[in-house]
Amino acid sequence: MRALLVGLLTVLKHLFVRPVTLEYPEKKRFQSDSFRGKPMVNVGVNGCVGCGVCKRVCPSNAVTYEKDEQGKVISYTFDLNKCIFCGNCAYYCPHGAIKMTKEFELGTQYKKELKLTYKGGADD
Amino acid sequence: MNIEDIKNIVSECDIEDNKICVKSRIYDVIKCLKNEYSFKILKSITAIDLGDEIELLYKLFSVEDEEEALLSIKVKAEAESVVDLFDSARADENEIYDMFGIQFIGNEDLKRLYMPENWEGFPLRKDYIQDDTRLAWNDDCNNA
Amino acid sequence: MNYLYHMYMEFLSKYQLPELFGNITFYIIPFCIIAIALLVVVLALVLAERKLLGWLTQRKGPNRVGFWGILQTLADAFKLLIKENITPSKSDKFLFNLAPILVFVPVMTVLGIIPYSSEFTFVNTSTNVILYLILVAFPILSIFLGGWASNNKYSLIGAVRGIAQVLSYEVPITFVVLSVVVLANSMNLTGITLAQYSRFGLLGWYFIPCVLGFVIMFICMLAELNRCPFDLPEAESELICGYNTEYSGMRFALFYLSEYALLFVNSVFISIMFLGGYLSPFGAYLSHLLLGDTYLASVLVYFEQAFWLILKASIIIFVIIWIRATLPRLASFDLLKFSWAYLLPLSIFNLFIMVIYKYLTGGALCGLS
Amino acid sequence: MTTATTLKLNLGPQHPSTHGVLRLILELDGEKILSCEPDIGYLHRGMEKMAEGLTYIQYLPTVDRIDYLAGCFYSELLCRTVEQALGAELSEKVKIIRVTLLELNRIASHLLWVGAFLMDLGALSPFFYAMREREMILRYFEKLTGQRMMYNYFVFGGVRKDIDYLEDIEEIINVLTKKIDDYEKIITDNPIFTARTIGKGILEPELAFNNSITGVNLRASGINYDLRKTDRLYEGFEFEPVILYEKDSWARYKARILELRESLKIVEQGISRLKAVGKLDQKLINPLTIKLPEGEYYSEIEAPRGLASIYIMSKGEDKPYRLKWRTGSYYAVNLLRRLLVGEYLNDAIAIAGSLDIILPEVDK
Repeated sequence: MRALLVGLLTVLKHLFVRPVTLEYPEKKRFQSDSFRGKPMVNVGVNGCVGCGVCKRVCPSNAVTYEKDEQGKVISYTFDLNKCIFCGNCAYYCPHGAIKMTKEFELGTQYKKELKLTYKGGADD
Repeated sequence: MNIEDIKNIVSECDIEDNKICVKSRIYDVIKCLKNEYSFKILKSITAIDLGDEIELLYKLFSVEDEEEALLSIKVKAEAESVVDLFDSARADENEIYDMFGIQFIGNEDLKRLYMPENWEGFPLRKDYIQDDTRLAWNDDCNNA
Repeated sequence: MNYLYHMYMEFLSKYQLPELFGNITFYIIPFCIIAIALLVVVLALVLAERKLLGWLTQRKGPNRVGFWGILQTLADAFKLLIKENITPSKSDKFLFNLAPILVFVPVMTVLGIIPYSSEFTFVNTSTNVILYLILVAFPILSIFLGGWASNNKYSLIGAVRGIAQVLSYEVPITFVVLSVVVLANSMNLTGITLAQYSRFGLLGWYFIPCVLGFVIMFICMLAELNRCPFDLPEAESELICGYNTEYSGMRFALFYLSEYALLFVNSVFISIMFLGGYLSPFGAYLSHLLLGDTYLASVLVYFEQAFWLILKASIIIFVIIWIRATLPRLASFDLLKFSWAYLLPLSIFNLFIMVIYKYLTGGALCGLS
Repeated sequence: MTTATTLKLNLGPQHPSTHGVLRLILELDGEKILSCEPDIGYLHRGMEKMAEGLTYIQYLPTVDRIDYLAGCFYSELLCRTVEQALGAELSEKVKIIRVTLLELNRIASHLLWVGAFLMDLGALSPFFYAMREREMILRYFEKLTGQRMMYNYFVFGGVRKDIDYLEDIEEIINVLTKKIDDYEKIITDNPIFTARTIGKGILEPELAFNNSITGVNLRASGINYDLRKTDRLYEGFEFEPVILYEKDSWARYKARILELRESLKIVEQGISRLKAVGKLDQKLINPLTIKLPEGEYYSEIEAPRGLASIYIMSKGEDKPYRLKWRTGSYYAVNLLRRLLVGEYLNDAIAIAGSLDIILPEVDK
């Protein structure tokens, strides 16, 4: 009987503590800098050189890129349908061209929008 | 544990690395190990497709002596079931049946576990056709 | 009620309206008001429960619809109304449709016999305690009907559990009510309320002499309401949703509504039995204390009485929700054992004690001799 | 066999208390269970088949998903096997980091279990309290590794980056020691809880051996078998394996609560040792050239849900020839067949809950 009351009082104690939930769309929760969200790649100067390491470490074949005649990468595509956000590509990229951004709200209506294509040329 | 005792049961028995390879009568060997050497836990049964035959690895464990015994047998399509000795073998054998298609004689509850009941083929076999279109996650599916 | 009735009749006769019209409207109009008020109370109760459960578990509870989530339950109710009513194809369609209606009728009826204030009871028969006991045990019938007619195994198990539970917990309730009847020397809810009146306010209430009965009554009430820790008929983690697994839309809303209405009615009843009903805890009413012997005070006192009743009921409801947040569910066997092996003997013992108490503290005063 | 007097109840795969997609086909007489037939496979992802098509570094991120509540353990297993096969030695700091994170992960996993078990029994608030504390741990993991559950933090030969935010772990320890007291106040001596757990679902050691039950469930049956004692990774850490002799659901609950405290101790030791050692020095194995020498490799670890082990057969290629996981929950599901017979339906839920079954681990 005593244990019952102790339990009840322990629960009652929480009535006077601030709630810990966040109202999601208005208040975003804390995100660390190392969060692995939507991947981003720098195609262009000081960026991807097309060495193919990312392709070899990706578990789900989510990475594709195209090269022009000179062997320069012109477009780089992440297929988010396949991506499991493991961060292997960013970690093993020898040139630091790939970054995992903090963006995580990636839901879309169409599958083709989940193909992230980064194109070089415009930046350089 | 003494290898001689096992040799008494099955004559054809040799030791490779740390595993005891037997050619037949695995049930009797395991029974002996369980009853006389207190190997009371069957940690797992692993099946490996070696191409022409399938190797079954029985990992037995004795809590009292903290000792492990690794038994190996090579089978074609049928094997002796050890369900009478270990309940846990029911789960293992079922999984092996599902993935390798080995019939365990003595285990009557064999059914498709992970795969659908009408599935053809046994996925972990090396001769299993990998590019099965029924489950393919290719770009055509993506765009559809 | 007589006082109000005569006022109303006088008012009508001024305008030459027939007496029959007065007789009908005098009962029907307030009852409609009460029924609508009940719906509001139920919606508020659901919101209160969700809010309280939220706070007790360090969450916020509903806070999106309306200011501070006030309209959340209204929105939920509206959603339920416009949803499709699904009838399982192999169910007993007649009984399946009948059960939710049947559950609501006794709940609405029982509202009529509750004395909200000294002048505000619709059916003030001399034995309305018995009427109450019968009506409040009635919803289990529709729970059983609904559970059986659903043709769902979870529903069936839930319904069977419900029947077993209510049957075993009705008996101790009866004995406890009997002891209160002995104490009050009345089988009328107004009479029981008035018998608890004393100059010292809450010291006269029956929860002081009859504390054992109060506790038993409270526990049995939890069981009868299918509330935690006795929520076996609708045990979520075992039976999905128990007897109303298959119900959807409006029919589910009726079950839900009646569940909370019963919660309200039961807490009002236990307040009447043990917490002095509409009596003020200070002995004298606040409106009399503050406004003196004015006409305004004599009108306000009715509202004050209703306020006290609702307040007492709210405290009971709070405790119920608090318990729900804390306790795990009983096992089905322990549940029955608990009632028959502990509560029933205790309630009989309680009745025995109360009879002796009544004899020693001057039962003669109340006209027994 | 269903006769006219028995009821066949299909519990799951969508059911509030089967923790995922476990399906139990029960045969009931009234509420008494006559037979129980678990049906699994609703969450099968082919982890073993997948391994045969991926290189080791490609496979590594996916093994976190075998048990989403304790992903660290499985990446540790794979990393460990590959390291052993290639003869790589871990530096002191890497070992301490791994132990600390493994134990933190174990705490998070057990916390969720405490909440979910009480939810099965019908108590509401412990679930939210446990989730609240677990959130602190997950937040720490996110800070360190970048994700809340799929850490992918251990790599072959070390860890991805140096451990940081040690003060966060200290806070977790401080808060948790208080909060576990709170759980115990609410739960442990509660008469309803004890009535539902003491003497229910008794797992005799013989039955446990026979069903290959390991981990906390076995230790709650009075068998002193904790792999961490013999694990080389845990060298230098002092802790006592939790052994209880009651054998029932209550013992399994209590054992997990005690193990929470024990794990906190290990984490505490880990932190103090981490502060003592210097910067991270590790020799990572080049992931692109990993080729395990021909042979068979086996390693095992004490995961929150019992013994987890991995078997790799390599033919000297960059992909395993055969990879087999052994997970604790798989055998716990098989045990239900024996343990639930003769129990009542609502006890059965409590017993199944007390075994801590996680379906992704079962289905692999």
